[in-house]
Amino acid sequence: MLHTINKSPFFSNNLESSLRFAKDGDPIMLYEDGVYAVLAGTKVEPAMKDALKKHPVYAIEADVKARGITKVVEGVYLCDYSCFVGLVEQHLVSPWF
Amino acid sequence: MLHTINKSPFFSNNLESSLRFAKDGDPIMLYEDGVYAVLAGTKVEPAMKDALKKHPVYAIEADVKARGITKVVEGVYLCDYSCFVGLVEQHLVSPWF
Amino acid sequence: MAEKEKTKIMFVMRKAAHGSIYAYEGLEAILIMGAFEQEISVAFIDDGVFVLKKEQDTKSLGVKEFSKTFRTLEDYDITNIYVDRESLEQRGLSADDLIIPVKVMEAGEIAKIMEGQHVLLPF
Amino acid sequence: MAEKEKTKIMFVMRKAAHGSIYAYEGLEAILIMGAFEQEISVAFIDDGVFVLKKEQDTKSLGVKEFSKTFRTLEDYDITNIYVDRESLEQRGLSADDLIIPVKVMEAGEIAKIMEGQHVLLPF
Amino acid sequence: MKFGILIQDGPYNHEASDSAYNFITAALERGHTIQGVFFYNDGVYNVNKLMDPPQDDRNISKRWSELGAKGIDIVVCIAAAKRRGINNDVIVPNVRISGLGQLLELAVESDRLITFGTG
Amino acid sequence: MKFGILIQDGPYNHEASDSAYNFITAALERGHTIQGVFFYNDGVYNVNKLMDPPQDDRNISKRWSELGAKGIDIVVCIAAAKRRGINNDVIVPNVRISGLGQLLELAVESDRLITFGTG
Repeated sequence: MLHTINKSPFFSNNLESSLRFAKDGDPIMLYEDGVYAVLAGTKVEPAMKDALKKHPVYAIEADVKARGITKVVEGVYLCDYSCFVGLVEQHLVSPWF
Repeated sequence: MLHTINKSPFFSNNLESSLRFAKDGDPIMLYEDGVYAVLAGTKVEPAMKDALKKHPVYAIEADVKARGITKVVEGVYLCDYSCFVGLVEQHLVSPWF
Repeated sequence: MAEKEKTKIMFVMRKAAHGSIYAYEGLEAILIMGAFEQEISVAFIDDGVFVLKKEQDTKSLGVKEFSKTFRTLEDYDITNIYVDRESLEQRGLSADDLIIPVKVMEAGEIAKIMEGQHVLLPF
Repeated sequence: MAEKEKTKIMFVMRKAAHGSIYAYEGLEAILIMGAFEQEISVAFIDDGVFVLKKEQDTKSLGVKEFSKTFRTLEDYDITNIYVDRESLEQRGLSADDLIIPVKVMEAGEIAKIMEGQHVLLPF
Repeated sequence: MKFGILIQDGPYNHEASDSAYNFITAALERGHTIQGVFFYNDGVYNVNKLMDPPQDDRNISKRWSELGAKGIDIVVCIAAAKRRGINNDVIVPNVRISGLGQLLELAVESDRLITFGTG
Repeated sequence: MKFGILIQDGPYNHEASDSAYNFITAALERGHTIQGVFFYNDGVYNVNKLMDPPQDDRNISKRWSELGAKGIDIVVCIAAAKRRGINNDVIVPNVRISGLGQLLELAVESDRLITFGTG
């Protein structure tokens, strides 16, 4: 199952909820304001690092760049919409708005 | 300053933020999904009780009833829109969406 | 489509009632889809559990009280209704507080059922 | 209104950029209001601090990059720009990461300035 | 007192529009003046006259038009409206489309301005 | 593969509509079929032909109409649309208004259905 998250983790609990339901190995796709979760050095970073131990984490690069995020938590894959589509080819999608 | 909060405290950090900026004595008005904060017995209740030590807390009764909230944290004033208007007569309004 | 297998569709309800229209329009979609011969289930997670809270009284608010309509899901043979235990507990609620009978389950169990679906629809 | 005191209006920016339009339409409102002779200030709180993050590059996203437009606030004599210290710190940012000079302050200090306003506009 | 009302969110989807309406009704009952209502952001959707809700539901645009008929100045932001496909052809009677300067004027002329929205 | 797309949020106000469009473009480039796009909730605002954004901005309804012209079935939920004032008089060409049954059909006929929205 692919979990997609598009809200800022500083504002909403959606990332947290998705991680509660994701099983080990499930990929996580961050896009829109969800990409703020990949900024390094924030209070969310520890949760992100924990998530990375269990899940491949992807973030849409266009969203990351648009927000001026230059320091990215190590291990996150920056990718484009073609990569997003590729993940959807392989997984059922669970969106967490 | 009157702080107005309309989002569920289980979903967003708005109530938390407002409390960080509210000074002792500032009234808090909960309406729309914000009224879920007054439900007794939840994980939010301790924060609500702390808030009640420093602030008069109001909740729109029509919103409380609509959501089937029958057990209300002690000390919260249930009130109507006329009471809301009354508070706005006396205070500058700081909305926390 | 008589020879085809039924399509499994799960509605994932995570929004509270009345503050936004998602739960209500989600219910409208459930009712329509229930009328066709597919396999519909519904999971209530996070603030979605509030949608099923008993004793909702919207008279003074002036909007529709639709929680009772969930009772009709049975008529459509929609009986796979799952509620996340942790979401309930964080909100001080138990199955007794809900307007219809539900299966209270751990997140991991609900996740397993999710994985068996063809489509997940968030509301 | 020549004889009247200036009206103090503070924009309270709490939304991140690009995921929603609030920050952008908020900026549009600031610029219009800045053209009149009132006393405009802006506070950046919570995700609002992200709006001022340096190095935003929206080319591949295909939407407007408007953070640079905040630099023009000076031309409208809008120099009272406050940023909540805790919001910055939780996001691993400091004043150096922001595209314009700001006054980094504690929540309590910003709240005091809020209290002196005639109107608070949330975006 | 003179109240100004700013509405930032659309009808039905969120409760903001209903809350604003309830607030206005209560303010009028307490003898206050509504100096004006300004629709910004998705709020501009509130005045679409093509709205056709189920019969047992409230008609939100009609409600705003009725307030306008009572003499309350109801203004829709032109920039926000154009972007979202709201123009003079589709707005209810007794509301008008104008610029953001009107929001400033409302802020200046009201004793209090209160915002309803969702964000 | 055949993809179905459900869009629950309006244009401009949130990024959902843009994300859906970017996803569709990438899916087509990878050789997939878009079985259909269904607009529900505030998503129905996406197809308003009266949209008139600033010249340097994207025209979102036009974009959907162009996808429709390429033969992609673009459907707007009638119940959600009526409530919000979207009808046949104001929708862009190459999209159609229909019932929620179409969403079910899209779910059944697509290999994957993915939802874009904000909530």
